[in-house]
Amino acid sequence: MATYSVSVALTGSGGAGAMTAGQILLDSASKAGFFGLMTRSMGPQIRGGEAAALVRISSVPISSLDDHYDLLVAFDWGNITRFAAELPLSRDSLILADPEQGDIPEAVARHGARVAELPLKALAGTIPGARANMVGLGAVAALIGLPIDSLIAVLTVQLGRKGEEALAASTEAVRAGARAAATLPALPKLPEAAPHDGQRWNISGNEAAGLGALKGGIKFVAAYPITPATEILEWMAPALEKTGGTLVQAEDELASINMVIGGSFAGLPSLTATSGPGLSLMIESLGLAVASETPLVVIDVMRGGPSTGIPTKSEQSDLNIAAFGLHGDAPHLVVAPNSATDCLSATQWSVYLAEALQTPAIVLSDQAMGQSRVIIDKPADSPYVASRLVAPAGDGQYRRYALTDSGISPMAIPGTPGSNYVADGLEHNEKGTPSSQAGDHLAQLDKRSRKLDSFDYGDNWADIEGDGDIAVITWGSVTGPVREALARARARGQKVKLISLRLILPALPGKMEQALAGVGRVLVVEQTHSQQFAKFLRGHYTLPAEVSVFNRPGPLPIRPGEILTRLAAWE
Amino acid sequence: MATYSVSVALTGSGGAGAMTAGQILLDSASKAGFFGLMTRSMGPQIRGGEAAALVRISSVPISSLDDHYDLLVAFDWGNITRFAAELPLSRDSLILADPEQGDIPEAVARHGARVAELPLKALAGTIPGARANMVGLGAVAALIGLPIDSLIAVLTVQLGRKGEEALAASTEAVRAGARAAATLPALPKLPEAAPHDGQRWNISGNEAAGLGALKGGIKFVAAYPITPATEILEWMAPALEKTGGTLVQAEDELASINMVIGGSFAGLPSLTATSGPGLSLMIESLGLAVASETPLVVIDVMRGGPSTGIPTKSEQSDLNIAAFGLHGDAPHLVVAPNSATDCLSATQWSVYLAEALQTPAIVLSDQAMGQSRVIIDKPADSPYVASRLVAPAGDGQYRRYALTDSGISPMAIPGTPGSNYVADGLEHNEKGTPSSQAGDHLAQLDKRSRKLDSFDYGDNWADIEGDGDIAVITWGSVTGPVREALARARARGQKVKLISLRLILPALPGKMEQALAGVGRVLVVEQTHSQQFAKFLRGHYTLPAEVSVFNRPGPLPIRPGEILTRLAAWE
Amino acid sequence: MTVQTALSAQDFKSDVKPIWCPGCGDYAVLSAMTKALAELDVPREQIAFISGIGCSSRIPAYTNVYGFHGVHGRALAIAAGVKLARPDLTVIVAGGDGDGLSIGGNHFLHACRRNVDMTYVIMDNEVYGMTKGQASPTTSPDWCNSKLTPEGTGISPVEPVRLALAAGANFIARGFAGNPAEVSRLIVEGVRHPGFSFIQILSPCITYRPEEREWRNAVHASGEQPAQSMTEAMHRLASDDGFTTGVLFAGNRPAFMPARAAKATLADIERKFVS
Amino acid sequence: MTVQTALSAQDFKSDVKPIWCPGCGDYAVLSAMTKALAELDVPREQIAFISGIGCSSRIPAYTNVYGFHGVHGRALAIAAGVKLARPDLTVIVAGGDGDGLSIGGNHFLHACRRNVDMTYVIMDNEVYGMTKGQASPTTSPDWCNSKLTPEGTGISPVEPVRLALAAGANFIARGFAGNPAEVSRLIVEGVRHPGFSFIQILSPCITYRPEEREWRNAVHASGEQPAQSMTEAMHRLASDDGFTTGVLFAGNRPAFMPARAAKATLADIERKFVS
Ligand SMILES: Cc1ncc(C[n+]2csc(CCOP(=O)(O)OP(=O)(O)O)c2C)c(N)n1
Ligand SMILES: Cc1ncc(C[n+]2csc(CCOP(=O)(O)OP(=O)(O)O)c2C)c(N)n1
Ligand code: SF4
Ligand code: SF4
Ligand SMILES: [Mg+2]
Ligand SMILES: [Mg+2]
Repeated sequence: MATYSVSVALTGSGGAGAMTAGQILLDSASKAGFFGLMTRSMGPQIRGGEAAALVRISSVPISSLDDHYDLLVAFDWGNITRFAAELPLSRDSLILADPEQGDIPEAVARHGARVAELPLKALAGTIPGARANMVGLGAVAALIGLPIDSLIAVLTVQLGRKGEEALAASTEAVRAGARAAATLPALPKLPEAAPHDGQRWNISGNEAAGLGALKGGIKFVAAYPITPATEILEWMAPALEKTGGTLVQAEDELASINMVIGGSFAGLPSLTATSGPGLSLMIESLGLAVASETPLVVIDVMRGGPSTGIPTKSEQSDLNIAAFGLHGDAPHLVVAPNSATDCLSATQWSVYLAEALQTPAIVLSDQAMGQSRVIIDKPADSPYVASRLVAPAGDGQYRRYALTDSGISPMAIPGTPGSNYVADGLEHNEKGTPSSQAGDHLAQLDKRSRKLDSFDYGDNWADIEGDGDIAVITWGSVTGPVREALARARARGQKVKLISLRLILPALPGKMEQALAGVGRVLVVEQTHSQQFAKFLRGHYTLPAEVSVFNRPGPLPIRPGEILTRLAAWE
Repeated sequence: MATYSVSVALTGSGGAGAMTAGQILLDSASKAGFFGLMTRSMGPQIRGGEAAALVRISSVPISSLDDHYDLLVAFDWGNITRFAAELPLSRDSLILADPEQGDIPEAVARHGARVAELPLKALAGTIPGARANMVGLGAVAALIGLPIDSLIAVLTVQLGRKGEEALAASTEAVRAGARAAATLPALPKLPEAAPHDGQRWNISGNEAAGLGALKGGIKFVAAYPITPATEILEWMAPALEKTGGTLVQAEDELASINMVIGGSFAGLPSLTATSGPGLSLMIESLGLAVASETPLVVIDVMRGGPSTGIPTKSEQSDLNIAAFGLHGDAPHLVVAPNSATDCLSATQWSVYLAEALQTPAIVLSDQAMGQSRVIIDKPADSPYVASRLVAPAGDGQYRRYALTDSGISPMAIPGTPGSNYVADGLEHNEKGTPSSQAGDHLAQLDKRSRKLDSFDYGDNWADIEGDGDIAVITWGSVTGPVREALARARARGQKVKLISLRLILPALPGKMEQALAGVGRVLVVEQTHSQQFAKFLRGHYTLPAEVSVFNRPGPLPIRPGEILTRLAAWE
Repeated sequence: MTVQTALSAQDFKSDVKPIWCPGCGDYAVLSAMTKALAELDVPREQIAFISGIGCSSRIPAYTNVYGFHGVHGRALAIAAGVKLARPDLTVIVAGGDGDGLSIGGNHFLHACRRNVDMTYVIMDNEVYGMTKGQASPTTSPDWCNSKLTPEGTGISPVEPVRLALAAGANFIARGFAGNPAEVSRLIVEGVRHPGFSFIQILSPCITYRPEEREWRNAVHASGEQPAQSMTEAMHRLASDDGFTTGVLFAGNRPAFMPARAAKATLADIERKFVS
Repeated sequence: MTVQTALSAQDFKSDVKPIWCPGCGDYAVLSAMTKALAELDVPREQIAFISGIGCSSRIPAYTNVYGFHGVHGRALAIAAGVKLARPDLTVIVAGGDGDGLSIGGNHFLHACRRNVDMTYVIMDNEVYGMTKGQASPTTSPDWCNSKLTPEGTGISPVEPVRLALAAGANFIARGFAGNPAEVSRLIVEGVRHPGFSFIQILSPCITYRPEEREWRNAVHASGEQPAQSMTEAMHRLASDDGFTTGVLFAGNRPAFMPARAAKATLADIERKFVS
């Protein structure tokens, strides 16, 4: 019995090593030639506390969790009820439990999955220096058909520093687990991995966003830590330092966004990263960037809201603030990567767009993408690199906000003689001198919207796949499960189109009209409570008469099967 | 030749006394039994600088400027080109200019209005202690048919303190102006004012908002000054002090909104007032008020945006941030008064709603309403007074966020024994204990939207007037000109309906459906550049197939005639 | 009115389990706080305990009084609103060095000078615990264990008590979580002192700053009576090493509290609009 | 590269007409500033002049250099970004007491301690001019002419130089708009001093605080050399009357400036992701 992917949940209290095991599992899958994806579910404790590593291994590239876990390994039951809802199982799933840890809690048992007992701790006890999580790992590998050698290879690299003994203990534990698994009920197994030439990468969405920023040309970052965006900054700090850029930790988000404005005004492509609460604090100054036409990028890694909300869980509910949070008429860019991998290219593109259009770009990532780690083919190089239209040395008559056809005016960088000007958030005339005249206001409002509306975004504005009378319109990390659902729908003969919007703002009604040609029914899928995306679509686009919305707030991920059910109703 | 209203623009440099003259003109009109409205147009200077007092006097209540000014009196030409666009004239209009001040600038002359010269300054020079603005005022009164006695009566009160001589000089100047006017071309004249019993009020929109707040039960205000909202606070500070409330000037808007949250948590109905830039800074903490279910009111007196924008001019472009500015799914109230008078009742209603629904209410006023001064019949008393559902003393098992049918949970006020709880912006369970569980999140999100969606807002949600196949949907201060346009359209036989939305959020699709029954075409009128209101309507309501939008950003007010033109196209 | 018998420290503890790491200094601050509340003998319902966001800022939920766990950095502003609206309440504020001195620095400044009667406790661990170990304004410039500032911040730390004094705080003290009895006493004194009382409590983060366990060897009690004039306090603090515990300053500025007696009715006020 | 001959103060003035009231102290500050810029002899294009919002904050537009008129209270943050991104630029920041000490207080605090090389001028008129006369953090508690605080604020004013010192500013001076020659000299010294230089300039608002004309009788030059240690400065400022002009403190902390030499390529960095 083979399958193209298996999903494994490893859970336990803090210290049980579920996270370590998950990490090694993912690395081993990569070593063995598979693709993969790992997300984490953590408790509110800073250290310790219950945790789950959620790993999916696949013979094809994936960017979605599966409908349920094929295998759940519990090192102990800790406070698992707190997130049992995030661990769907089917009747075919297998729960692997250590009998020493007591009964399976009802919240887990209720799915009616098969159960197998394995004395993980006791087995580890028989090997000096070994830990139960390694025994579990061995069992997992054997059950899903992952070569034990790939595990050992990863352990060898990782435990290299810790010395022979540690390695020997872990290796032995893994082998013991694998042996023990022989007596357990069978699971569908991974096929042999296809041979491949190209490089494979192991990268998280947050790292990918950081890399995309650097590849786009970012040289200056000012930021304030916040979950789940901090890792972007933690990755970028040393990377910038090495490549000749600067990252500064600001006193708060009001400072970080304004430092970024300063850095960009001074000539460097500049960026900050934050999450909902921080984005809220940046709102006023984002308006300043719009009015003063200062390019910059803000990555918002969305988490559960409103307010402090659920800092460690994902949701798409910052769409509203990102698109409409600014006071006044303040056209700007909103770009949404639609997978952990796309965090790289979408962020890179955003840097390019912000610089080309001299306006802020908000990149809407989320916890599910940002903190998931994927095994992917090395991403192709992208041509998008910051390139600002700069003004040459002048004669003192420089018009910073000149009314050009494109709406884009050459921007003088300090140091350029004779083109000095004063950037202003007050409405102004072409020179930048404050003006409250109706004519100047209208001209500058027109210019600032014209430059966004008339720019050529090419095909990047959306991922459009397939054809049919039905289109699923979605965005962001929910694209993963939608894509997988559509693949399944097509496999059973339904004709469906995917429209995953990468460019949220500006809206491009012409392109959407084209994309919707021949589409009679639309299913909108999003992870919010108030249908923010569907309302946004209705407000900005002409949709077919029949629109249905599948929305749910976080933290429960939207699963391919749930989407499939909605599509089936239209069959 | 009589008319029901006349419009007069009085302009001059700082110190020329245009504002004083306008004020006296309005007061005199009231004294004579007329209704009236006065707005101001000011230059960017803090003191001095060009200014215009724009006065409309009418025999019926009004809340709109007219299409153009019947009379423009220029004490001098100063920098009038800076706001000449705000002074539309017709060929029938009369420009009254002092020949001593030089030629009429092209920006004013281009309308082809009639011109009359009057040596205002020279005439004033003949009367010891007299000023040109008083001479002008006398001429205006004579030209438009305002009894000179009413002017003298107002001057007598106002100059009482300054002594006999000052009064005599002004009186004499006014009379001289009136005499001189006899030789000038005629203008349509006001009819005799209808006798009336009731009280008349002279109040600005900002004062009305302050009064509405007090009548609604506001007892605590924390705020930071900002144009054009400061006058609400300046009116409220002494009023609260006298009536046993408190107003505190905070260090910034982050502090003011949080002080207001604290005041409300502690049990007092609390409010702050600000404008776009300040509202931007309050966004994060408004989300806290939503999540912690702390009632409060924020009045946003909108000005030109984005960013610092045009602080002294009006626009409706904060609709987006008010409705969608919060991160996460954060249902709250957005209420928009639709006239200076309605600033009173809409604000009072907002206090009531915020308290009843334990959520923040944003009141969207604007500079045009807030800083205009109107003569109106004394407003009727409104029944809406803050009344919060409070929790009684308890036994330590208090559930602050209990899941009730209405979504409203009794709120314990500090001091209530046995019902203490910790309010939280983290997602929480019914007790208020932080929770990241999907079930708690969904339950609380449902509850927070349910309480808004299921509340009975009665008829206040919109002003609906007239009937017909065509509806004009509008909001806020633009309602004034729309109302007047519709009255004219009806007078010429067109059947048109007015829908002026007072409750922006929550949207009430059921009520709108009823209001739109039988309507085939909709004209949306709003004062923004990006059609924020029209997009909002499309996103939240089902509109007829034919929707047309008339939008323009500030600072040029939308005039009744412009709306009429659009309606005529549909005739 | 309910008749209340004297409450014990235990009565001021809630049954919510702290999310804190085993060994975190904040547990001792919690104990000291509940002990102080018991000693102060204020009814539970008369206490409002306000905080921001951070490990330390979770403390109100672990006590059994009215509380508000607000957003990051704004606790002092909420607290000012509470006290100005309800002068009868005893208002206590607590939070971290990041919450209070980085993002919340402006409110700290203005709370000191506004001098509303409340007590503010900073649980200073010289790090952002909640976000997993970044430098705070009190972190020394050469601490290199944050990925965000791998070479150290290179920035002089803020000395909270000195800042409080310059900004106008009316009572200034320092305690150490390793000496909860003293902390408890400082809180009691701070609450009893009129106006804005500031207490810095050195509270080790054993997860991200395990070396802070050594603070126990560095702290030393102030031998002196609290300074009573600002000048005297400035002179003394000029040579402070950051580890002197005790009450460092006890000023005598009157607390800020606007009068609130009604002298007129709304009808009186409305009369001004009659034209 | 352009060859520049020495520029005069006039060369640093723009042709934008100030919106200031006739007689406002800010005119003198503008003159002092352009004079200082001329004396500093930095090319116009190498100067970035940053401000917030307020009457005083309008000043960059009246000069002939690169400038940024930002939002209320955030000038110092923009300036830090400019200087960190472009260490070659001379960065000057100016604004009001409300902009810098009320809404902008937190950035002031952190700019002082971060010690990025720039010069910050507060044009202190003890009032919000732009919004027509409300109390600022430097307003005395008994000033009753604001409608917002008709009984006075009742709050102790902040002493900006004392706060700057406690927060860690590296150069502290005070000037008076009535003595533009001294102001000009202070600006020159401030710009030349490495790190964060703070200059408070008493600049009367003749519209809302006409009594400030009397400041000319209160100011007096400091007879002493600038204090060079923080302790010495603290002692001196403890007895300052708020009207001593001159350089009050000149410290020697090195300016903050992260290194920026590239040691690796992006390809090197990417290699870490290969699995
Ligand atoms: C506006 C905003 N920015 C950032 C964060 C993320 N955040 C949460 S707690 C914290 C700092 C905590 O440090 P501290 O106040 O010292 O408390 P500790 O955890 O050390 O007790 C930060 C940056 C947030 N919640 N809100
Ligand atoms: C966020 C925000 N809040 C409030 C304002 C309104 N505002 C403009 S200038 C100002 C204060 C000005 O005072 P100060 O900084 O002392 O400058 P001055 O006018 O006295 O020179 C205020 C409150 C604003 N522009 N933005
Ligand atoms: S991370 Fe540090 S401060 Fe936070 S709970 Fe753990 S030990 Fe305490
Ligand atoms: S209001 Fe005051 S500070 Fe502003 S320009 Fe006038 S005098 Fe100067
Ligand atoms: Mg801390
Ligand atoms: Mg000022």
